[in-house]
Amino acid sequence: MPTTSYRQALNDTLRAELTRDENVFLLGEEIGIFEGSYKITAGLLKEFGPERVRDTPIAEEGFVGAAIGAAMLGMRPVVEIMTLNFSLVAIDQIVNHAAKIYGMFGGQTPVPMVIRFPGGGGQQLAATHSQNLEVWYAHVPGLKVVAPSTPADAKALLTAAIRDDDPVIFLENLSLYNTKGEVPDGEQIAEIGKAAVVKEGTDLTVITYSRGTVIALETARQLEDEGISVEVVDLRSLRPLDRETFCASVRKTSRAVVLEDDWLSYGIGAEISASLMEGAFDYLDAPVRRVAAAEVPLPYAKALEVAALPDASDLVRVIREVLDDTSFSR
Amino acid sequence: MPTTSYRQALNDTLRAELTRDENVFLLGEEIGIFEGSYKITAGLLKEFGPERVRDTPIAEEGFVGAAIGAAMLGMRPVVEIMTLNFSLVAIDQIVNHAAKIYGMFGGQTPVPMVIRFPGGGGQQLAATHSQNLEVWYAHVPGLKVVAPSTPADAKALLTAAIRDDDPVIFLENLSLYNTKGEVPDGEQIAEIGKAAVVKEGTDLTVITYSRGTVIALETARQLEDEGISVEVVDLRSLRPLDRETFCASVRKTSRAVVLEDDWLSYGIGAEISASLMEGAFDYLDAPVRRVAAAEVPLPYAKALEVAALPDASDLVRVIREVLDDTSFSR
Amino acid sequence: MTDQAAPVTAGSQAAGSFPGDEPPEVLIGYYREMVLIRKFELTADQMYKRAKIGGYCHLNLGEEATVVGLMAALQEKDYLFTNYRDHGYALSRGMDPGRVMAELFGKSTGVAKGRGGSMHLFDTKTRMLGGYGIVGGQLPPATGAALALTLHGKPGPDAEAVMCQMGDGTTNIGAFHESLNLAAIWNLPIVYVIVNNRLGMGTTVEAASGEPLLYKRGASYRMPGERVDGNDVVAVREAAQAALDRARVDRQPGLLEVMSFRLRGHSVVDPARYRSAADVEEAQAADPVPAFRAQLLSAGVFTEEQAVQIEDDATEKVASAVAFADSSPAPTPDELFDFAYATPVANAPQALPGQPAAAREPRL
Amino acid sequence: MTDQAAPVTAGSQAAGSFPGDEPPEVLIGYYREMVLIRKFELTADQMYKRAKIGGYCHLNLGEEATVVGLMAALQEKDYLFTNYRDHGYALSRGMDPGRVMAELFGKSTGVAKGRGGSMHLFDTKTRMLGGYGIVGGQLPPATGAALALTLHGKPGPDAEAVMCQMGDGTTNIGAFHESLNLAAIWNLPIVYVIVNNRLGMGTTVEAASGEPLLYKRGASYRMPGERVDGNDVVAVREAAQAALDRARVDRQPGLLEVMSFRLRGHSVVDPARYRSAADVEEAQAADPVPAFRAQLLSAGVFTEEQAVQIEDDATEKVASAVAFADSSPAPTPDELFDFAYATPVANAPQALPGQPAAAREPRL
Ligand SMILES: Cc1ncc(C[n+]2csc(CCOP(=O)(O)OP(=O)(O)O)c2C)c(N)n1
Ligand SMILES: Cc1ncc(C[n+]2csc(CCOP(=O)(O)OP(=O)(O)O)c2C)c(N)n1
Ligand SMILES: [Mg+2]
Ligand SMILES: [Mg+2]
Repeated sequence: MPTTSYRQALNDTLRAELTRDENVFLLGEEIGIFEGSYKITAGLLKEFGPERVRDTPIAEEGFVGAAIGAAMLGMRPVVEIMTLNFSLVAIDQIVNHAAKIYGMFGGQTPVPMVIRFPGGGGQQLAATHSQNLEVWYAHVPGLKVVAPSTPADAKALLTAAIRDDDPVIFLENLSLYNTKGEVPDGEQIAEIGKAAVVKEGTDLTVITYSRGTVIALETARQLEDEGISVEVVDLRSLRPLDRETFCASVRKTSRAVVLEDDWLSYGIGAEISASLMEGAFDYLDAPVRRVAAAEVPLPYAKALEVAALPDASDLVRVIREVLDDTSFSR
Repeated sequence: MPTTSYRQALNDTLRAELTRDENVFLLGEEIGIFEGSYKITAGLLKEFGPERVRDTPIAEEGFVGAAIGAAMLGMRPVVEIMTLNFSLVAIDQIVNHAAKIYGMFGGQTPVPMVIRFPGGGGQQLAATHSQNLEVWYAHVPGLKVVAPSTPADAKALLTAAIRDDDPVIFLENLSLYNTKGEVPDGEQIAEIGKAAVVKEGTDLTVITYSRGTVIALETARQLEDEGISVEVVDLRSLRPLDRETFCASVRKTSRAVVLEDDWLSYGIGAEISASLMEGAFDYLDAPVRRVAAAEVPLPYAKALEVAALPDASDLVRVIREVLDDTSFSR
Repeated sequence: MTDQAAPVTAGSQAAGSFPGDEPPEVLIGYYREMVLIRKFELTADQMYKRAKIGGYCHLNLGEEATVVGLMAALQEKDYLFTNYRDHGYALSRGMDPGRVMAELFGKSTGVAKGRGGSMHLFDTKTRMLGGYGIVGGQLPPATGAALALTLHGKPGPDAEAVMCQMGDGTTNIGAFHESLNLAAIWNLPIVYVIVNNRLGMGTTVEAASGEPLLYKRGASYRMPGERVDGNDVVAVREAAQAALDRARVDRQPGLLEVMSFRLRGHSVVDPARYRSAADVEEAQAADPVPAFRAQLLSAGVFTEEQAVQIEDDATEKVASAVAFADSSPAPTPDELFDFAYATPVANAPQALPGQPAAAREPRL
Repeated sequence: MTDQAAPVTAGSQAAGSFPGDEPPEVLIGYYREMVLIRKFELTADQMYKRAKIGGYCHLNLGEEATVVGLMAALQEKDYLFTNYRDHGYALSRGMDPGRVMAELFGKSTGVAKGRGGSMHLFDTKTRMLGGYGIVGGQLPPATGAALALTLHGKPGPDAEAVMCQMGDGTTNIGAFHESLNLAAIWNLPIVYVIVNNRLGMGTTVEAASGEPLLYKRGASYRMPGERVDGNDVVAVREAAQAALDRARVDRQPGLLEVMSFRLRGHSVVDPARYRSAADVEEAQAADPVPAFRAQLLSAGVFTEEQAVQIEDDATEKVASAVAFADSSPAPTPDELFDFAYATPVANAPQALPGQPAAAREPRL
């Protein structure tokens, strides 16, 4: 299978969908002449012209809302917001409009649109440019929220998102853009709402998504050498949330750790832990643990940023604590 | 002790703080001539004049941000947003500015301000006007989030919020405004960050806040007659979250139910359950259960609205299920 | 209130224009619609008091000429977006009064199946794409609908266009600015209509807007702005039609300010104590329904008898709308998740309050 | 680029005004500041490449006359809010270059203790209340600061005022509209300054703004708008001072558009391939630093030797700024929660990654 980067997989998929369906169009700040803040749309303006790869002014509320209206008339807009952080100025359109229009008006008009943006810290972008607020969107009925961790999933989930008739929040991650992986040729359409066991294991389950999956897989491989068998569940979809997949995994392993880049309190991990409480309580040998970010506005200074964000060493430490706690022996 | 309504307690407290400190001022839509959408500011314009009770245009982002700037220069603005739902157009100012300015600039300038708004459904206001998104704010470091359930707490928490040097989200509830309760005379300052055991019990703990506390107390009294002793914890502060109080309660009762008006997935209850997983795992006789809203844009039609929102009968049913599950006998 | 009382400075018709060269059936049709709206709204007010209607309920009382004039300017193929003060638009746009009343009653036969209520009337057939309750919320989607039109079709006299209605208070929110700017730079076929009824809830235009001549705010986008007398149904239609034509043919978006009055409080529960007696009197003196009636009578367009007939017809129509709404079924709880998603997906939440999200599988 | 190339249509000084009647020491002072900014920015660029600076880093290269002219108009007691392109403002406002560089290096001695970085320079002493990274984000707080001034003090020539800087692209976002409107209806002592460097990131003003003569957008709020040549430091100062005076004395908020150029990419990592050779050439030809130098030389304000001395001084200052930043300590992880809250409260979160939120108490 050809190997490509997460960035390229996104670019290829946008190109394929623009080619396939003339109702698909892109809009966002600097996606045309500038080729995108993170170059996801490189080359597309030249190929498809300014009507289908539309540069917008700095007016997220306006252009996200415009995408909603275009979707109501049958178009399939794919909006880029430069980073999740800037979606806050558009959130009324996303949550009070895109997420509501289908249900609130009695199912008369779907809103087939995708809103893409990267989240994530770790680039020293400081407090207002490093947030992981996807849990906000994951909380909202009417939205679908997906978060691919590999180039292959980036392709298959973006294709699914574009062909879905509901508004889909498509969460990318700054630190994944340059990661590489195998991507199958030809049309690939993921099933939204399904998690995946991306590595099987027997001793403990790590549940995570996006950048966390990459860290978890590395960690799992490393622990494998020590005779610790870690199963990794990649959520892939934050709404709907595939509880059955991770509950089944934990019913098997009896131990669970959640890894996320988000702040600890009220983060994604809270819902995972609460769901395991409901779906795997009788199987748990130890409390589910959460590895998440320290609850501060993320500082610019590198040492502080590193201290605040979870990394592989935090995950390993917590896995060991859970294993020790349950008298695990190889 | 004098008895007063939740609405009147808020009105009295605003008056007292305006009188006490000339840096306190109010701003928001229709709080002056109109006396507030829900009449919380009735009479205050007449008493304090248009500079201190300032009507704004419909421009939540603008006036919330203006309050931030005024706070940076030493004023203590108390902003009213008509309902939580309209805070979405101002959320960038709240989360990317109010919550960041103290920490991101290295502690140079505090932002002493309060943002008051009611949340809550149940008034047939339909999908965009009935939301309980306080979990979003509760997730954000730099903010404090309080949610009084009684007139006395409304007074003591609002006083504390106004005198606090950080931005405080002050969550009211449409269905509480007319509720009455005893309110002590004289200055009352609550401790932000502290939950309260508002009813003691031995068999099961209900953890809740705002409107949920009223329902939980009613339910607890009702079950008392049947010989079921329910302890009720009113969170009062959603950020910081007083985990020790509710974990201690559950370590005693061994059973817990969370009640909230919020949507189930990624709601407040998720964090409570996850915290109990961490803090009371070894004491739990059954999984923590959550009673929360159905995950749909809240419909206007009464029968659907009632079906979607949790009520006392849902709470009673779930309490009984948990008790049965653990072979409870009186 | 200088700026709001200012004479109509623009618009295709002079203020007070006499509709003498209009075919009588057209004028009578307008009167019929105005009266229908008037009766519908008065009845909605009663029904609210009888608790048949819940939530928020905002009426078009006093705005009938504005509503009918605007709707007369639209062609069937055009799209309409409005704010929550939307009953009159729905009726004048051609929705069945029974289905509109049923929506207010929260019934399954309502135009939004009872899910939206008063603020959220919506009907794909008549191309009224909502009724929106967030102030300014309708502007970006309306702008996007106009964008879709440019991607679907060509400009010209037969092209489709979008009308986006809003209140005066709405011109102060960010979405107004962003939307008009997008329409301008993208040359979108859209007309933004400000129904200036002088008040937000209780806040006057002067208190809220740095430039209280609201039509002038088009200048920030090089967008032509006009003001027209909203109590003159034909003037409103003409001004709106001219703006819509520029939108269709030249892809020139426009801003139209229609000077109107709100006869009652902001919503049915607002006694409007903040209004001075003089302001109330001014609004009542300008009431477009009796004024238009008198105008048509004195011009001989219809007789007193015919007028009464029209009014009785309207009363009748509204009564049967109420009867229809009353006898319609309400949605039942098993339908709660019916419109959760347009494309079904795995693991979509279906839990009712108290049901766990994840199924417990007790260890054996 | 007609609109952007248009002659300066307003401003207190005609375009190209010769600063002949200014005291030489004032002019030399401006040159000194401009050169300091120039050297600082070139060094910041290098330091970024050496990975001493991380994150985003936006330079004022090409905007030196604009920055210095604006800062010269401010009095010590005034407040300043800017966007993330803020190094020059911080320096010209009087912050120590060492502490500014230390902030860029993420050191504890930085003006924001290393927490904010390049985009978030802040200093209560010099009353520069940030450096903000969200486009338009600084406008509402700046407006509120001006509101506070009206609650604290009286208007008059000695009153404090607020200057709020932004880029051209920022005029299209909702916060711009809402803020200017508030300032207008509340008569706030604030001057909004648009630094029009012709580009957002790669988007031109014409592509982004329905009215590309941005100063005209004040009209929506009856706010006087002016345009001035940003390469003329004295003209900038005069225009800003006049606007500030109206703000102080008449509580008349103002909008000032300063025509400038960005010599490099949007940020240090942007090669700006989207810019045409002609555009780049135009920007370079307008470079205010050599132009002002030549002007001062030919007017005999200083000699070549003095000029070189000033430039060497600046080089020296920047070098010691780097040395200071380099040798300063970085904040350590134990300080992570230091500025979590201004008022300490119970149960404030303190968990590091992997630490549980609630303490486990195992059952005995
Ligand atoms: C963003 C937002 N803020 C506040 C409100 C509450 N609100 C509803 S209607 C209204 C007044 C609107 O006035 P105007 O635009 O003039 O419309 P009118 O009611 O006069 O038709 C307000 C403040 C809201 N719905 N949305
Ligand atoms: C709300 C928001 N949207 C997008 C961005 C990304 N962004 C940063 S700077 C910029 C361009 C701003 O251009 P302009 O206002 O002209 O300022 P300049 O950089 O030219 O000084 C953009 C789009 C942002 N920071 N905030
Ligand atoms: Mg109005
Ligand atoms: Mg610019």
